Amino acid sequence: MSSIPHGNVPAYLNPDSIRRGLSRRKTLDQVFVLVGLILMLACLGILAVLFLDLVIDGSQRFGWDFFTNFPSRRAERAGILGAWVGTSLIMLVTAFCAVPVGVAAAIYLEEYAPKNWFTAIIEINVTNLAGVPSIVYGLLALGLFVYQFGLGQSIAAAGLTLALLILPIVIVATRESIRAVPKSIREAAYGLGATRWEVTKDHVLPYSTGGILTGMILGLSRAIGETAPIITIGALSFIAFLPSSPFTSEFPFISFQWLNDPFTAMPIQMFNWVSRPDQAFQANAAAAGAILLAMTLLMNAVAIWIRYRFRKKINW
Amino acid sequence: QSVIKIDGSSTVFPIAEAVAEEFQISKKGKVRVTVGIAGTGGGFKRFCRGETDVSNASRPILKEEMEACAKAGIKYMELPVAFDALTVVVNPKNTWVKSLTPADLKKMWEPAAQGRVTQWNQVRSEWPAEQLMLFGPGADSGTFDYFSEAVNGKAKASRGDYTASEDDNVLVQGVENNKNALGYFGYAYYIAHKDKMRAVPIVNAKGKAVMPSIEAVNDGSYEPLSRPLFIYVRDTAATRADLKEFIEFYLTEGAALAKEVGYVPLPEQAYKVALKHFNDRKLGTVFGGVPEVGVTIDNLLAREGKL
Amino acid sequence: MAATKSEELISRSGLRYRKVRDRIIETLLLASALVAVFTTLAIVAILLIESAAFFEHVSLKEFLTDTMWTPLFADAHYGILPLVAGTLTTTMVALCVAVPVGTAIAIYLSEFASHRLRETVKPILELLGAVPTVVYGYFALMAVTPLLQKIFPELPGFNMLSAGLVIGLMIVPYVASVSEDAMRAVPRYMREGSYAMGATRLQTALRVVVPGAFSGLAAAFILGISRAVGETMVVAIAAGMQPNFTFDPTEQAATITAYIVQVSLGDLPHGSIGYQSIFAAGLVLMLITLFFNVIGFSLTRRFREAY
Amino acid sequence: METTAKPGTAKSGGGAPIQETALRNEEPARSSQSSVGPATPRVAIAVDDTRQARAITSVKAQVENLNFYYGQNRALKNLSIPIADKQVTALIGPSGCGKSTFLRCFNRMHDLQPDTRYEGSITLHPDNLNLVGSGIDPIEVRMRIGMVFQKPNPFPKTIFENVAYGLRLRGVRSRATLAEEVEKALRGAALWDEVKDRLQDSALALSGGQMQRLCIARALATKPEILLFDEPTSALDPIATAKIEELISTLRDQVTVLIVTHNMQQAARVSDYTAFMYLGELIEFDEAAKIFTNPSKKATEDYITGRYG
Amino acid sequence: METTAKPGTAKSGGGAPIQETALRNEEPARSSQSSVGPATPRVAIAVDDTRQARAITSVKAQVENLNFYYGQNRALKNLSIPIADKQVTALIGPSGCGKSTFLRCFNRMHDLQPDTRYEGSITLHPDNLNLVGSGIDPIEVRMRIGMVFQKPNPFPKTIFENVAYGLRLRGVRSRATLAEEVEKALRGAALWDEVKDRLQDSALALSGGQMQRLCIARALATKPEILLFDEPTSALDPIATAKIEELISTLRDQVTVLIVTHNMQQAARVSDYTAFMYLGELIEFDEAAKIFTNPSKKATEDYITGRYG
Ligand SMILES: Nc1ncnc2c1ncn2[C@@H]1O[C@H](COP(=O)(O)OP(=O)(O)OP(=O)(O)O)[C@@H](O)[C@H]1O
Ligand SMILES: Nc1ncnc2c1ncn2[C@@H]1O[C@H](COP(=O)(O)OP(=O)(O)OP(=O)(O)O)[C@@H](O)[C@H]1O
Ligand SMILES: [Mg+2]
Ligand SMILES: [Mg+2]
Ligand SMILES: O=P([O-])([O-])[O-]
Repeated sequence: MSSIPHGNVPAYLNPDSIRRGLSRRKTLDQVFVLVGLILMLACLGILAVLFLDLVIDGSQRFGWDFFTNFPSRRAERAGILGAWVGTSLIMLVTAFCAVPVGVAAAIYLEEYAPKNWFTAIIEINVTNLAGVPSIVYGLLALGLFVYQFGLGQSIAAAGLTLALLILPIVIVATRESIRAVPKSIREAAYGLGATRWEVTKDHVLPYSTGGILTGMILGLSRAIGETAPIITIGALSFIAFLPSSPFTSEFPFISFQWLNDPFTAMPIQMFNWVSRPDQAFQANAAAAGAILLAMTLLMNAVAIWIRYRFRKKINW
Repeated sequence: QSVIKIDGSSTVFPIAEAVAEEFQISKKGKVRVTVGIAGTGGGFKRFCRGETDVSNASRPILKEEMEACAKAGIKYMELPVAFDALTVVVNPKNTWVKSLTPADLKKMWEPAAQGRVTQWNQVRSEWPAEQLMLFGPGADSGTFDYFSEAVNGKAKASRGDYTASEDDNVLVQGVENNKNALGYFGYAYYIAHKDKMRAVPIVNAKGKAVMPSIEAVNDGSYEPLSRPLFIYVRDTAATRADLKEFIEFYLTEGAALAKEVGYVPLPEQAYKVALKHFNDRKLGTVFGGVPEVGVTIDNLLAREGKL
Repeated sequence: MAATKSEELISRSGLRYRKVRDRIIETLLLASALVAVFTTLAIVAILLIESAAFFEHVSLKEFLTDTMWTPLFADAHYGILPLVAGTLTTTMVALCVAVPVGTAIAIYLSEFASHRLRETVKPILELLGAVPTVVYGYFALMAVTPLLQKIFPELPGFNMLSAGLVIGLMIVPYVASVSEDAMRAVPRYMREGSYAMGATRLQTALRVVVPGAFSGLAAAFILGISRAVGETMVVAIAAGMQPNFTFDPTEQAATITAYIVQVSLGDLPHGSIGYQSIFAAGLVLMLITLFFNVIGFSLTRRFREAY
Repeated sequence: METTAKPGTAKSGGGAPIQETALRNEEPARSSQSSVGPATPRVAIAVDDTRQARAITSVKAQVENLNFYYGQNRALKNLSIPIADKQVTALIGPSGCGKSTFLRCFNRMHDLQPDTRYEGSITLHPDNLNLVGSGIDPIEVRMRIGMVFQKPNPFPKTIFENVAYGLRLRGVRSRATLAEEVEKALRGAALWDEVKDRLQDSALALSGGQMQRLCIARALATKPEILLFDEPTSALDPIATAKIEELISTLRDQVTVLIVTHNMQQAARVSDYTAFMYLGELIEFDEAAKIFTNPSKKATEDYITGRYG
Repeated sequence: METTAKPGTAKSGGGAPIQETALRNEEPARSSQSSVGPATPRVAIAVDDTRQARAITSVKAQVENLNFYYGQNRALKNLSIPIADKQVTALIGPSGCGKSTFLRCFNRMHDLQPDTRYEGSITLHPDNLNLVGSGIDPIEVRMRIGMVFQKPNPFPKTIFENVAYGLRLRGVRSRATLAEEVEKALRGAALWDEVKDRLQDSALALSGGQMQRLCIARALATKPEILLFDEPTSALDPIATAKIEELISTLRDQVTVLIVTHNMQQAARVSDYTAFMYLGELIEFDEAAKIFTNPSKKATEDYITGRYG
């Protein structure tokens, strides 16, 4: 038998027919590349169109006044001062609650948890929480925070709700970055006689800061756009003032009164304006949407950048 | 720093929003006011739990709401702030509806129509066999209460299979975007969009089809869908300087602002009486807690005078 | 000598202190981990308690078989089917977009794109999933619906089609990213086996990688379903809020989530059937998503274990 | 088909001269125009194997001045090696010396990775195709040259479909042809008797050694001209290893074999010719018997006797 | 500190007898109550190294009847080995035979993995501490026994902080003490001259061989009684390997060394005693010179001569 097929060999081994079949297969390849590329570009294109659409629709509103004005019945006078201050404060509460708890939970699951049914339950729990629709968190907040804890429609209630909402995101991201710290590093530290906590605090946490920060920012960028759970706790109203200042002139100079204050937030304000039929308000909605989208994109970009930086810095 | 909390009727919301906005501007942000749109019923529920200071209402307080307030020890003053023409609207592309009688409306909206009356020609056979798309306020709404009382004879008795929203803007959009739509809401919302939709003349008791308008309300010919709008103020208002100021501002500037946002202001006399009642702390309602249809401005003034 | 020195360095009390500290910290960490459990328990408890009250009024049979959902109206019906139908219809529309587009993009990124392109495009694509849903709602109502109306002039202003399409767009990056992970998990040596036989990229992708990643792809689709089912603002803004027992995407309808938001816009008192009804609806929503999540996650686990 | 060299020339070369021959033919053009004739240039390879005397044979592929780059990193340095037709050539050397890199040049596997570059030539005889030439389609190359990997990598399909895969890629649809060729390939890989009753079972249910033989059958089914093995037994137990080694010995009759192994004993057992590489360079190439008994370079000896690696 | 055995007894034992000694002392209780005295039981270990004559020395740790389980899987089977003080003991054997598993028992690394279990004892002299005893705190064990891993694993911190880490854990705060001890440790690991000007640079900037020496310095800084090496050179190039081997030879004066290696030549070069393991069992333990020139078991010989593995 011959190693180079010629003459009486089956067609599928005949170099010419192989070449012919090959060129057809390669054409198919190219067709798919085109399809994939087009679909991908279409998706990215839509994102661009979405953003441009908002920017163009809202263009006549962009200006300093838009940021420093309260909402108003007159579209051209209406601004987002209350909304962005409210959103910032809510994010503060959310970050303050979700990040320590989420990071701690992740550390527990990765570094401490024994492998038993109990921790298995915690794990399944976290995975499932990540898939619970946000409106259900709204129901939880309505039943628990608003009525049971009597927090009412306050910044605290909204912040806590969103904190619970992003808790699984923070936990999952933190776990992933903790897991990326190689076992060999832990072994080195344990080998020198470190306790679990020492290994965690001296090594695992410092080396996974990038991932943790990324998870935190991604979580917050999710929270910043959440509308449904905040509507559920009843936050849709006309609010033309700022929450109390956290700083006071008298001792102890800090006040937590703002936690109990009513608030409005960016997505709520946008929803409010979208549903106003007066066309003038559509411009406000678009402008608010563009700003909200820009905030989200910015946060994501920062997260991506941090991830990239840390990956470059520590290359295992 | 205290907060004046207002909630309730979405019909009254535009006035309340305007007053709150102007008041806060005049106070340079020293007083804080929130205005919600839970609907008249929703507003009273919160009001009687003591959560709000002022409740907007597009109908007078009802018996069960009075009881709830009494139970919680909440006393209130009833202050009329404007008149409204509850407006029935259709899409401009709707060419067939020239006017509607209360009977037509009843056919469309009565509970028995639920799941059955789904086409225009089921209301009047000469109308096309097109789907009937209904948009109206939700069950917490005073407008809903009033409309079902006026049309179906019993408050809250309405079909449920329509697009119901406490947010009247959703209704406006619904009517704007659907050729076969019919909806109803406060006159202000219609005025703001009158080029996008068409108000339907309503045949009154005298058999005359009347378009909603300020004049028709004033002369009492737009019935049975004219109605007074109120605010209910908690009695503690008199002891709170900021709230007191707010109400005084409301009753002095309210007429102009109500007009600006599309409502029919009351005669000047009415605001004076209301202010006097407020300063005298006249508690309670002039309506007995039973739904009432067809109260005219004169009628209202007469009642207020007696309080 | 070494021994002595090392003895000196080990301070027993120091070690005891370090160990106690370790214990205390472990307890704190465990407490944090338990927050997740308590959240789940609280969600389940709240939903069950309020739903239990709801089912005291409404029989399970009515809930599951009635085809009308009008819990707030005179002729109250408590059939969840219209809401479920709305939910499933928007989800189906979304999947029709997300599955083919997501999978094609995933195949493209994992098998065809250069490393550089993949690393650049993936995060950008993920931005698509990070856009606030209220922005998407605006987009559906203000951009997609008018566009669709140019094609289907009969399309109502609120419709499930445009809401579903936009949700589909929203979950494309999610489906693509989970699918891509699954395809990446197919080991390189498997691909090399195919390339070494003279296969093209497309042949390798379709004949070796996709079958190898099958459970992962299934997981991506199912998790996509669960996302679409739980999506709220897009449907609330663009699909209308009227419970409508139909599977026709060109009609307006309410989903479970839209109903909850709609009711939340008003104010329902604690203890009323309306208040309970949103929790009953929430329970159904939770069960549906839980069902899909459990299947999805077990499939994900399977593809993680397979290699 | 091949022009077999006369036995008389057998002893004329020896280890070191061969390499020199290769080195002298630095420009591929000159080499193919050389006196020996372009189709199958004979080189003086004397086989003096203790296990089995082998006739001098023709060259299946001629590697000349091959350089390979991963980005900036030159992983192969000026390699020139003749690959004897229907013989087993083994590549040995310490980890990272470039054995796998070299092997993968033959079926252009590196083309799957961006930023890699070939220099020099691998001329496949008899049709004088430069495997690493830029005008050559890597897929076509791979259709003529089979490969078996370190870790058995059957597809998650049935046993039958695994073996039939290559034929299906080539457009064979006929059930009968497929069945026939699959059986032939499985017999060729000494696996037929073990799996003939379970062709429709998943290939993943086989043992490691069976999987590896399945991968060999899969490669054989498309009748490759050269079969590349990259440490084919390093993931297997001693018994499976012995079977594969035996199989490789029998394959010699059908196909040219190139095998990478880290096990010197294995190289000595299965190969006719052995190349020792270090840091990307070819240190020594000769008959296996010579390399393992009397290497001419000190480095080779050090490595073979375990002084490093 | 330790009682050194008289030179006279040197030749009395030999390879096989040692193992028997170990096997006889099966019950730890009996062993420590035996006539030799509990603190440092002398065993008859004769060192007859060709490279360097070594005095008989005391036992630093006595492994007795050690079994180890990963869940249900018994990875170590009844091992009994004496570890000579201030000597190098090498563990060899084919992949998966349990070398690493055995090594990691000494510093209780297995405690980090759930569902593992020790049986038997490893008695550390002179204070008779059973390293794998259930009452013993693994952290305390690890503070006395250092380890160097296969892959150099410096912390992504400065060179200085890497070496100082163990001392900081032990509560040393004084800058002066730290600087002094770090220098000592780096000198001990033959790294001082190469890094003394860049102590504040990241340890990740070092070469592989330097990293591994840094890891050794890190372990030395805390003055361990035993130093464990798990294939310390398998990721390194020949030159770095030679340096580490040299270093291990010099460490002999300060610390007891236990080293796992897959390279028989390395074991022969660096160790005083060698244990050959297979499938979790100890096949043979003897002086290195004996094992590599004249093993008493066939299996050992087969393995050493490359017949398998
Ligand atoms: N994909 C790659 N990208 C960049 N460099 C590579 C790549 N693969 C291998 N190298 C480098 O090329 C050199 C040769 O590697 P190769 O895998 O060919 O060695 P090998 O002899 O097969 O070793 P082993 O016995 O460990 O398999 C090494 O220095 C390696 O680091
Ligand atoms: N973490 C683990 N869990 C379960 N089994 C393990 C674990 N680590 C090793 N084993 C098993 O224990 C046995 C001994 O493994 P070990 O790693 O000690 O071998 P080794 O001699 O060090 O091999 P190598 O030379 O490859 O490092 C093997 O059968 C292995 O499969
Ligand atoms: Mg290799
Ligand atoms: Mg090991
Ligand atoms: O919002 P309402 O005015 O209809 O109660």
